[in-house]
Amino acid sequence: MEILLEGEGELVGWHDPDENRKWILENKPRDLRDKQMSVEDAVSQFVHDGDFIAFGGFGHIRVPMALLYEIIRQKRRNLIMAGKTAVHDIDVLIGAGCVSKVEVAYAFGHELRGLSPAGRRAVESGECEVVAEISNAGYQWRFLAGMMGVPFVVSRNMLGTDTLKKSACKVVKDPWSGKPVCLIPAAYPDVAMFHVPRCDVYGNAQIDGILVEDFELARAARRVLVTTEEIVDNDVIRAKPQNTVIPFFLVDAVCEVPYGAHPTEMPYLYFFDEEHIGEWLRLSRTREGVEEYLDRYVHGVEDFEEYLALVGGVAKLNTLKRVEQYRERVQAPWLDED
Amino acid sequence: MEILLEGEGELVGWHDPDENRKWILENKPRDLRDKQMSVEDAVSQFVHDGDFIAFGGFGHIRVPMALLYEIIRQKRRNLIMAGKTAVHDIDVLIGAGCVSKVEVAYAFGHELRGLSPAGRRAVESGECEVVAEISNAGYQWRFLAGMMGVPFVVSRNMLGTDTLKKSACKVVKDPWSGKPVCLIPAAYPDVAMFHVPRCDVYGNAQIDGILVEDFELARAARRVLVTTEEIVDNDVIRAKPQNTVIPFFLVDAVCEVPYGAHPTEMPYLYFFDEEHIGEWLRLSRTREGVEEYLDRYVHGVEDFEEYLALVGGVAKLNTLKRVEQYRERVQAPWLDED
Amino acid sequence: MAEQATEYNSRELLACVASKMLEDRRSVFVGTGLPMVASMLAQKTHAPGLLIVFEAGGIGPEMRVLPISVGDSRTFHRAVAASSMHDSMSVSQAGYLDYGFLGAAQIDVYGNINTTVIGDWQRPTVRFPGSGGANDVGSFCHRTILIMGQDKRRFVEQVDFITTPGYLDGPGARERAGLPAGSGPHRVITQLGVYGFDEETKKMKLVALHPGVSVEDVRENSSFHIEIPGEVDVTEPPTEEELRLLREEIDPTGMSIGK
Amino acid sequence: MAEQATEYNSRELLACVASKMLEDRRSVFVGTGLPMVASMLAQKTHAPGLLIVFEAGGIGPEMRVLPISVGDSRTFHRAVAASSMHDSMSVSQAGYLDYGFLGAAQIDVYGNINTTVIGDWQRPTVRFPGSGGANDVGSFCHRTILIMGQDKRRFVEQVDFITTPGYLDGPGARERAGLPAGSGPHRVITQLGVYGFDEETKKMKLVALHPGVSVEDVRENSSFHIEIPGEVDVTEPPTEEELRLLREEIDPTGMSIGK
Repeated sequence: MEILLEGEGELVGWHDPDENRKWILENKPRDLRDKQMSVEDAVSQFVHDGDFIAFGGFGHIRVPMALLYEIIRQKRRNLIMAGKTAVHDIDVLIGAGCVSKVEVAYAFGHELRGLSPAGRRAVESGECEVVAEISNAGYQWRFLAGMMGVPFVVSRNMLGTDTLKKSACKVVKDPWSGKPVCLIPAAYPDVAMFHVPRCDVYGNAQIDGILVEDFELARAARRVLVTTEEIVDNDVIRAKPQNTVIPFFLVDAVCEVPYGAHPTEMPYLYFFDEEHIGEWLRLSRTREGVEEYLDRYVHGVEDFEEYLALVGGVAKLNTLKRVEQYRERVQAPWLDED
Repeated sequence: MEILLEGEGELVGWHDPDENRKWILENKPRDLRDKQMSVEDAVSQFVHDGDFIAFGGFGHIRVPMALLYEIIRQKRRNLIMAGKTAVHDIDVLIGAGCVSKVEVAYAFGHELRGLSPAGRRAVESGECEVVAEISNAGYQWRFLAGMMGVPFVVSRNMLGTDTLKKSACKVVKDPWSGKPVCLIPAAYPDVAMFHVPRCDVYGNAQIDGILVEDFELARAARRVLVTTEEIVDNDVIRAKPQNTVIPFFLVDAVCEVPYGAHPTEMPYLYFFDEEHIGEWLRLSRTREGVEEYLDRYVHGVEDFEEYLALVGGVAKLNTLKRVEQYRERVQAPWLDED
Repeated sequence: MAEQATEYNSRELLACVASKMLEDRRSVFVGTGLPMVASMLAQKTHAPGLLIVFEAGGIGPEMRVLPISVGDSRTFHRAVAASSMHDSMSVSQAGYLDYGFLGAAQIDVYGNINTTVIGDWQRPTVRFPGSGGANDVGSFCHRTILIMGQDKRRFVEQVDFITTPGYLDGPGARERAGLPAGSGPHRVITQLGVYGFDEETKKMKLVALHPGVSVEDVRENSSFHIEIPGEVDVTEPPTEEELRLLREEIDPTGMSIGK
Repeated sequence: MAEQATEYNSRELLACVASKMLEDRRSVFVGTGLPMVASMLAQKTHAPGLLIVFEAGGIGPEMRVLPISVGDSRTFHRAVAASSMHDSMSVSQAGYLDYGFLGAAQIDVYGNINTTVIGDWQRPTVRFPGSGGANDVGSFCHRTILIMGQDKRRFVEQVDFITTPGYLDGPGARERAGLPAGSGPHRVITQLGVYGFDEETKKMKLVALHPGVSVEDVRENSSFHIEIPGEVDVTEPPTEEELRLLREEIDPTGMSIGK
């Protein structure tokens, strides 16, 4: 199995499997213990400057925004971000100057809403560096390899492209078929953060709807921080063990944060807050605008509840619930800018 | 990545990924169509002499016995069986002379109940050949590679053992860590068979409780036959899409067979029929006993309902339900043979 | 034949043209925007048996409204399965997905597309989102369909970055690279017309022009030579019924087809 | 100290001895039979914080009765997660599982075990079930504990087939083969006593004898030399409370500990 090609991209978040096993043996408790803490404590204890971080969910869905705002508040710097369909999350973090490197599957865009002024400005000016490219499946499978504790997984994508040349992947000849295959290296984020609908005090977390990459990501990450719409009794979890996506022994912190995904969508519970996302997209066109946004919504508030009041409080949250449940039509500024 | 070692085991059920993609393109319909048929038709249409077959479930749990008995009734021969914790299933099939080759992760034993007289007799006499060894995780990951449509997955088990020497795996140096890793080749069973609690007419199948290897196996297999406790309306499936383990486009046949896993366990619904398993273990000590068993329970009955009447009918089935639900203590002959 | 509409915008036309390319009883890997609209339109017209799969895990949904994101809850509304990206990407790599849609900032004569950067990768003039699921769709799906705007800056001699593989540098190149055999770009749809790829050369060729578009328009809006066959079809304009479905049922807010 | 029982059978003793090896706040990969009994006993006595994981997908159950199979519904009764083999095996390969239990038909001085065949592999004298999850447990868990009967045919110079890796041919051999660093056999429990492995030589050595067993018994029941240290402990016999738990709460039918 000779190596046919080696990507030039930086290999971020890879560990020798034995080194990672040793880390897990020494750092991850196996017993049921109460892991409830404040968002402040979760970030100060587990997120450090220079960490390789990843957020659960997808783009604008199920993003743990309360943790993200706290990272900005605590002025973390030089974070390496997993651009695994990172959209609103990475855009705000880059705007706040927390991120210096990104491995990109998808970033700097807001899907239908257009491109990300803040993220693109940082990358095009060199303030934030793209250190490697990969595809969505490629990133997903980096986490699969991490979850499995193996150095890499095999795939048939990226072959023949610049995406592979700028990735950390390698190409070898499959010893069975004799055909070239792509080897995707494992990824072990230092910290992965999730927002879920329900979780117990020990960290047994359940997710409703599609899992996106969360099953594998939670198992690959060294530290797992969970914010939850509500903390439920352990009996609630044990009554439906099949719905548990993240078992407690993977989890380091549990924070109860109702509406913790705002302005992103929480399936079945509340829709995107397009007005708020729109405000960010508008303000982030200029550096001053980014400052204005952060002063108002991050630095200017005491806690997440004050933030929720500021973005429209109960009335807004009820509206988002009705929209999510098809009882009201979505209002979005970008829909009127045609 | 030089090859350090090549297992001598026979490579069963592997296909070039492109060959398998072509087969899937030409043979698997993508649309919702009614796939209900009789167990007889399912077996006669999709199970052929010499096929490489695998059963869902685990050992004595969720085994599609109605399909298995029909395979015996239709006298399939020279089947290659996936010994993926194959217990009661493989023992009866070997006893009936349907199986000529086995790749073994676990076979020829009934866990606590002891070893399998029929299976061992066949292997020790050479009537049935073990063509390769592997471990449970190894087999599981053969299906993972098949599901992913890649030639192999990487693992860190089996290294340094005769299990690997007699497997179809290879050992190479991981280009990142420089350490030896095991390459486990993909497995694409010709037919995989499952028994599930609920499935619609199109083949959208849901499973309650642990999935064991079924998620990956159903995606790796070329043909998927599903028997179900009950056929439910498509709306029932769509109401809880997160519970769907096997989506319709993977499925070729849907057969409604209440109690179709008897005498194995159907989680939440009915327990092992230890009396029946015990009768098999006792009779299968001799070739004559095997014939007696098959004549009585397979060839001697018109259909599965007649079989259920023969094994104890409604009274027995109600008892198994009460035992499964902890309302009655298990009765097992092998518990008294101490 | 159905009554043809006279008033429709370019995106409505593209959606209808793309929709017609989706055969019934096939599967499609759907991305944000027009691909969703085209796929939903196909289901409501000639392809009720079309299986829609989203990369984030939504499989076979009965969509009530147009999703904004390929991962939002609309993508698994009354789905047959709400699964994961690992599942969606695996079944597509294994060969279960027939069609895949892509967009592009740049494309070359072999259908290689760029959605990563304009200029130097290290210090780009313009940074685009990157592959996302595009490279996966372009690698795994049996037939990929591109929808993009066409002009000399987009139809280029050489793309600044090959994000997603077309036919790379010609016949057999995909297979030599190890990509799934027989896959690759099937059609390219722009505001001017529809393009395919020559069986032999794997180079882009004109298949059909939209109503009122000339061969000269096509030539003037491409930096590479596009083969023009002797016979060129004209695409069917949207019917009144298609427009009604688009405007009233599928995208009433106009988030994809505009207003 | 707790009152010691005078009447107990060999399997009850083995279960109690094995149970004491499981530290609290650790995780264990559990197989059928005595390992289940030992793990449940540990949870009910000194190790309430012991995490039990089953290969078929049962994670952290609160078992109401002793399972018959590692895959039956008892293994995920009130579990924190009812998952899959891919999940259980992956987290163990990744290093989340501390202890693993194994049985064996043959074992050698380095703790290599055979559960596959006696005689030639092609035409065996006796065919056993094979690896099952044993090779996985022996490869992935940080510390493996073997429970088996001991005699000269079982404690052999060379096993007929290395199903599951012990220390292979000595110090460093596991790591050279690519197996996870620092893993391997921790203890071997037989009807005669408890064995460990020498730090330097990785060869089996006596750690403790069961009450009433002599060093000669150990020697007479092994085909290879077992190092006997100057000081040898005597295992603690089961207490009345342990026996009550075993007989009344954990295994009232006696399916594992007998009657």
